[in-house]
Amino acid sequence: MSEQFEPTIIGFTCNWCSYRAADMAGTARMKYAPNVRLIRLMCSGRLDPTFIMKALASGADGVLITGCHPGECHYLEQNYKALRRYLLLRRVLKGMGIAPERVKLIWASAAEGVKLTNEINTFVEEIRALGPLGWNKKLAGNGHKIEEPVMEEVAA
Amino acid sequence: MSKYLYYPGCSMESSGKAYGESINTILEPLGIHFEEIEDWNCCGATEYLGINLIPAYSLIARNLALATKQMNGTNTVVAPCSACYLNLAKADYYMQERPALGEKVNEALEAGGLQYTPGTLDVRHLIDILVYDVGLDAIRSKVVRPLKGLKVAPYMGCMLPRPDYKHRWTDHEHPTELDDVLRALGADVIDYPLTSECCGGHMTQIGPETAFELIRRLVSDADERGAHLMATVCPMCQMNVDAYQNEMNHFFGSDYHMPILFFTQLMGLAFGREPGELGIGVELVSSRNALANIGVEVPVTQEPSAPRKKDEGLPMPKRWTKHEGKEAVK
Amino acid sequence: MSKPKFAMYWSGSCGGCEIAVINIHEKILDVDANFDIAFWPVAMDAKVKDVEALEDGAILLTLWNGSIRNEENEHMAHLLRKKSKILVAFGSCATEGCIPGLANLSPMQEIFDVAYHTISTDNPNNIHPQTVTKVPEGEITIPALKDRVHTLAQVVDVDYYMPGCPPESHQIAAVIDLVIQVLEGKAQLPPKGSVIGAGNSTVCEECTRKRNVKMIKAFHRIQEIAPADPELCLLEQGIPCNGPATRSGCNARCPAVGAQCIGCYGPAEGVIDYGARLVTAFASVIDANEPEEIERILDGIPDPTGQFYRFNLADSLFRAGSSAFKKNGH
Amino acid sequence: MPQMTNERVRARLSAEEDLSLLHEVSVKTAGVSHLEMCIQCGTCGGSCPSAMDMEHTPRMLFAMLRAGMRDDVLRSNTPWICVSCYHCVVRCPQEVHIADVMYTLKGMAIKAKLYKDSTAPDFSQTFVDMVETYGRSFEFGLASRHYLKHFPLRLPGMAPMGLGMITKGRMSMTPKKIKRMDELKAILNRANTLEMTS
Amino acid sequence: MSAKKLEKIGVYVCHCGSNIAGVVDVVDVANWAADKLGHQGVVIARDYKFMCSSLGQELIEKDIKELGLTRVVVAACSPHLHEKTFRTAAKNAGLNPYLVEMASIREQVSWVHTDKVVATAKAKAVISGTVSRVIENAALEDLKVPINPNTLVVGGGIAGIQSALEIANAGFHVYLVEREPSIGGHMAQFDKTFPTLDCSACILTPRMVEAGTHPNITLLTWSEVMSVTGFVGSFNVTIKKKARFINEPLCTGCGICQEKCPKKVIDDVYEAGLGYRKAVYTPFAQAVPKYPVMDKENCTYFLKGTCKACEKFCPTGAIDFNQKDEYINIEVGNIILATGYDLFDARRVSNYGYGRLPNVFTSLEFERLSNAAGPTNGDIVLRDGKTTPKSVGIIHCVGSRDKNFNNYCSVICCMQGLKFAHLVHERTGATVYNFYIDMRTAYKAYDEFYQRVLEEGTLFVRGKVAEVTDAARNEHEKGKLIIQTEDTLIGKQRRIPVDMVILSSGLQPRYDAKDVGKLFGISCSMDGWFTEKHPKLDPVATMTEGIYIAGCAQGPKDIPSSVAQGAAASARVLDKILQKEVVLEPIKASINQEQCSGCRICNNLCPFNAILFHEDRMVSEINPALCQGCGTCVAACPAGAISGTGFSNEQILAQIDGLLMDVNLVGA
Repeated sequence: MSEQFEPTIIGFTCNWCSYRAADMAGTARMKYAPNVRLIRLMCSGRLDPTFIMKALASGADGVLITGCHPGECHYLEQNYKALRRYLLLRRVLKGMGIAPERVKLIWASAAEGVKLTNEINTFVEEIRALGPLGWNKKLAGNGHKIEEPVMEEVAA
Repeated sequence: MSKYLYYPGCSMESSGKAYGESINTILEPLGIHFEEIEDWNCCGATEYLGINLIPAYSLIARNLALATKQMNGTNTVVAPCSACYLNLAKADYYMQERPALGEKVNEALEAGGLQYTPGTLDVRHLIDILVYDVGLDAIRSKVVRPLKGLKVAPYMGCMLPRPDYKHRWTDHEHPTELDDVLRALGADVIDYPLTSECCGGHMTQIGPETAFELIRRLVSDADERGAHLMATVCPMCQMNVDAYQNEMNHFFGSDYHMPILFFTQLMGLAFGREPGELGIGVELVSSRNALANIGVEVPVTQEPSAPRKKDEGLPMPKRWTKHEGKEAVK
Repeated sequence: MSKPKFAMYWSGSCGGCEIAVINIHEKILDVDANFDIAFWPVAMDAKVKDVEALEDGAILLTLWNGSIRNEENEHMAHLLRKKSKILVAFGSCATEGCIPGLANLSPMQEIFDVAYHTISTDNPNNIHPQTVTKVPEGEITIPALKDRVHTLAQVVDVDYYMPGCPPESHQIAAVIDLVIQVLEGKAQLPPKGSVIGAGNSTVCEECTRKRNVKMIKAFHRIQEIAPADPELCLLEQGIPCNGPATRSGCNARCPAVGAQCIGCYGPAEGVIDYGARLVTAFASVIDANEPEEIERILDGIPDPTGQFYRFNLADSLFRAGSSAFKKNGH
Repeated sequence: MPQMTNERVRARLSAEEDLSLLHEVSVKTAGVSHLEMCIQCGTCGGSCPSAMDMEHTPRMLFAMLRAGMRDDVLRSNTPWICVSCYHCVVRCPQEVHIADVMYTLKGMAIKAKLYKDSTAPDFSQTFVDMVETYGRSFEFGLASRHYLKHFPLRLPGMAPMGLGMITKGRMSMTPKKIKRMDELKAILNRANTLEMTS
Repeated sequence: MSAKKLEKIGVYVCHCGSNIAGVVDVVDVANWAADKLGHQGVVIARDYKFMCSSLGQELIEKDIKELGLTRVVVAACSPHLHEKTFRTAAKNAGLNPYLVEMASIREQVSWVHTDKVVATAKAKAVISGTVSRVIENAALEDLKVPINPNTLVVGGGIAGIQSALEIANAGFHVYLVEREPSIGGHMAQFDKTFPTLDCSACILTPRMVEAGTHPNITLLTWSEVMSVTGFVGSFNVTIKKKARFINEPLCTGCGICQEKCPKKVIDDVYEAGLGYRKAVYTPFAQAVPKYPVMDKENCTYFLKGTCKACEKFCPTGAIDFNQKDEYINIEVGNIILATGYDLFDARRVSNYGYGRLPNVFTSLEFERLSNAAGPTNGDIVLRDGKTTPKSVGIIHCVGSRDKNFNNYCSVICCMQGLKFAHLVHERTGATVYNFYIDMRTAYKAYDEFYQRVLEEGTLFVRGKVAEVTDAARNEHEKGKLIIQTEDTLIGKQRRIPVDMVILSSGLQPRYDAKDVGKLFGISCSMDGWFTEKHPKLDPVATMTEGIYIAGCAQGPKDIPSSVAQGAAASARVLDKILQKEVVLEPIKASINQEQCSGCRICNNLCPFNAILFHEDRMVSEINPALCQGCGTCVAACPAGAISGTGFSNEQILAQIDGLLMDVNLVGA
């Protein structure tokens, strides 16, 4: 690993807007930080806080949630539910002593490849500034079950 | 008694004296108590803003900061002058819209041991609280001398209904608040499309030709529509239309005689006060004939003439004599 | 032939579970009738060495009550696991950490300070316990605390889980019946790892309160609403009731008497993180779309982490708050 | 033979556009100017009560800002003719804070000494001086000083009016002064050092 | 997670020519997958130039057949491109298509990153995640729903009429619902239509009659849709047929009732407030159907209990004061919404003086004014009803392209302005001014019309008008309306005195568009226009299967485009009808009835009303055909009783683990 801390970030994207924005960013060959690994959901409304906790507990340093702009949800209004859950989850994280800034919700339409890439780059820097979370290491060996397949390390 | 913080503004003590006097007569009957902001300073009118931003807004903000110290029970600041009203409201609004500005202004205020959080105060104009807090019915109920038969052109001026950061007025172009008040007083309010046009503002000072044209428009249209007089809510408007009307006439070779009074003076009249108590008569374009329409007798104030100390001849130069030269040679 | 052996052990917990077992009244006689009580410190005198002396798997059924707070707990857990055929995590502490688990939100030092050096503790000599203490007779040791509270399953393999703080007596009785029937060959044991002595839905299923679609405009603490509607779902009245996410089996005791469910029966079948279920459920039915408004409503839940993880923290995905890890690693 | 000003010479030699100008003005303006949003519809120029005396309509000025014509913009009399009636502001379909932009341009013109007629700047300055000495505006001092300098010829015509104001007690010849002038001075001094840059 | 038997997984890494291979070391990735993901069940990992090529697909099919793969992961482009391709391939080879997943290592890796090492590592992580996920995938069957061949068209304007006729002519039944007494919509109010200037009525009336008499069309005017349940293929719609107080079978449409009715009412719908109608009326002569309606609010009998003139004089006794509203229930397979637009209320722009200055007219008023069948029989006169204007100013963009009102272009105003200019010129010879910000005359023969109007001598002033006032500043302005604007092309303010001002008011969504959207389960844009499924490639479909939109309800547009959309929408409907059944993606949520505690948290989370609550059993259940698969309820269920196919908790949690595999290595 390089001197600089390279955060690992899980990104949850909406199938209709941000995932397509990511596609667009690709088609337009926009370059952005490689630290984010995307998971496609049908809608930000599908986002179960469990997923975010799971990601953070399993070694992610941050979680990026992206959905359609308010009023533009493919499913009419589900992104508002995502927003509500996000706001409450942040409070819980705070209570756990985890910087709420490690989880971020942004709106990006299918047309906003540029916005998405900028948001990703900004977020990566924000997380870099916060430093590693390494919850998986915190828990490792303390009876927490994480699959540990035998395999060599691949640089992140 | 509903209490408000009060920012009179500079003109209230000079050119707008009549405004101040008449306001004082209507407060009590309408159950309003004004608490003057202690050691308030000039709002900078439109001049300050044109020089330096931060000083301009700091100057205004000092008043807001001072006001916050006095807000027990109310956070409403009332300004009777449209320009003051706008500046105070504007500072409050922009300090919010542009945090950078807010911070700098507060940094400046600190130098005077002061500080203001935008949004703390609610800046409103006198007529706003009269219409929306006191209410037209309350006003109507105090009328003992309806202004029936007095044709009034309601002149709101420009800085009151615009830009209207907090959407207080019925309309930006043809606000009706003043019409409503005047109607409540029983006056015949004429349809005055120029109600929210500009009086020329400081142009009377820096570009008279421009100002005269604006004044002409106002006066001629009011005259055209048969108004006996104009009613205003702003000292600056009153000053321009009143004090410069002669010069304007001179400039255009016209001969308009359109008195302009503060709406509070008309309220005073309707509430039964006498012209004298309301500073009626100190206007330069006399409202005598206009008010005669409702049988109000305006005391005669002597027309302006050079005051003289002693009634004696003026000294003459010594007559010139040839000898002077010679003497000089000596 | 001799009766099968029964054991019950009390580790990090309040002891309520032991009382609950006694609470099954005469059923306790069936236990005695069907079992040879091998090890049950609360009920009868016994020494660890006796247990150590037993063959592995000699004990048929062990009910383990309590969390794994210190080295001794862990040691005993391994020992009893070795000696028992069936190990049951009995009660909330053993299954999910329960109240002791909340210690995982604070650093070790703080836990000690609160326990030994606060007003609530009479500690004139300011004694601070050490794992090893030198005395004339030599060294004496007390078990060291583990970095954080663990559930039983986090340190040893568990056969069955029986939730509840404490488990309801009727549920305990039922389980004992079941085991006896199994002994008599009249019934089958449920598959390993299943939850026994509880339902597989949530408290709402057993709750008799009226329910409608939920739209929450504000959260209140129960004492703020006086009196709460006795018929209507508490959550719909804005009282954060954990019932919707909490495993059934208690006959909705708390809601039945007008108190909100605090979640002692833990998560429902297949749920990975109990708190997450409440976060998502409560948030989903908030009736607002504007961030500011949502935040305002959320302010109604002063301590979300405590509200959602009162019993389940040690078994949550995070297991603990970050401060619990201050000591080991980063 | 027509006078060739240095700027005009410079303009011929280098036709470079100053694209930072628009941004600069936008930044120096109170509130959010929305200047870059102008669609050149002319609502402002159409609304302006004093447009007839302006060298450029506000709209043209904004176009010139875009073109980076710094000197021409700052030399224009337009901002000085603006009477701040806010008609353009409320009517602008793009919500440009036109009146405030005018204030900004005045300030910039004064600093760059690029206004033609010093009447307006002087008046503003005189006013500011008054306020900075008394904390209140002082109409008599203001008017007299101002008129003496700029409209000596108007004075006779004005005399009856001024006199009327005085005799009718509407213009006091002695200034009012606020109590804590030092406090205000301190604030203004600090403010002057903090002039808006970003 | 659980220790179930390993799946047999095939991993296929695509080079996409050099698109992927250029940045990601595909060979290394493939080897790594075969080696390091073996424990996950990966039995084969291949890399290939173009996986999507027929050869690439055959490769996969062959492995499925020969190695008996139970799961397939294709690491290539975005699933939005080729998911269907590879799932079909799997299907051909006898593997359930939903057991195939794609890992996007082109759009999300090779195209957006440059460092080969990093890119390769990320590709591995993405694949690892997809493999972990696909293990949890479940075999799914597409849902097939039969299509009811009947169609509901809401809105009887030109767009709705067009849709109805297209479908009816194809031999299928249509219910055409219109809330006004007659179909025809705004077009029926116009006189001429740009750019061809053919008479609106002449081209519209035949269509109206055809729709009114078509055997396959059930016309429901003076009616409104009250409720919609069901889903594509079988919607159940309740329609309120408002009481007309006319016994239709008896009514001959002779018009005597209107003639005799003593009550005159200002007609602010059809006549745009410029004319009168009676309390019992047909909005206009060519109305379809011919039956009048009685306006209860204004009818003297309903107000005072006396009069009944209409009843006395009706030759067929068709008047029925006791008639009640009627509720009709219909079953349809598809729905087309063509609910049109409202005109922007010009009074809001008070500086234009509409409502204060008599001779300021709105565009719709002018349409009536210039209409031969209008209140003035087509005479263009001032509000006094007699004076012909000598000069007319037409103001564009009233309420449009303005952040204070509607921040969009209303599309038709420029051409409408030109049309008005022509009509005024032709009928009065008056001087005509057009005030515009930008002339927008796109589309066939439009700019030519602009040329023509220029030729006719209309004066064009480029500038958004600042105000219209009656405050004259000099003699020649006296008694006129003065249009004050900046002529931006000369940079000077101008005051132009005219006799008449016409405001080209913009178009805006129907005041109740949002409610209608909710009723039919479709969404509106910020402005309030119905949102199409795709702005370019699917302009008449909506996010809700089986619901289509046409005409101005979707956004401002002129007659040709409205007609085109009407036809397009009906084409989409016919295609559905002819398929006889629709295939719905099996991405659905379902509730485990055992686990559901009936807490009702999920009940109002579904905008498609797919979740119903059984009061009797106290549990909630999801209607799979209504469910759109967003998964919001799945994420919300506190009891974890709701699961969602295609994106199950197991799949996503596994994917998270997979994605973080490298991070979780000991010592990492």
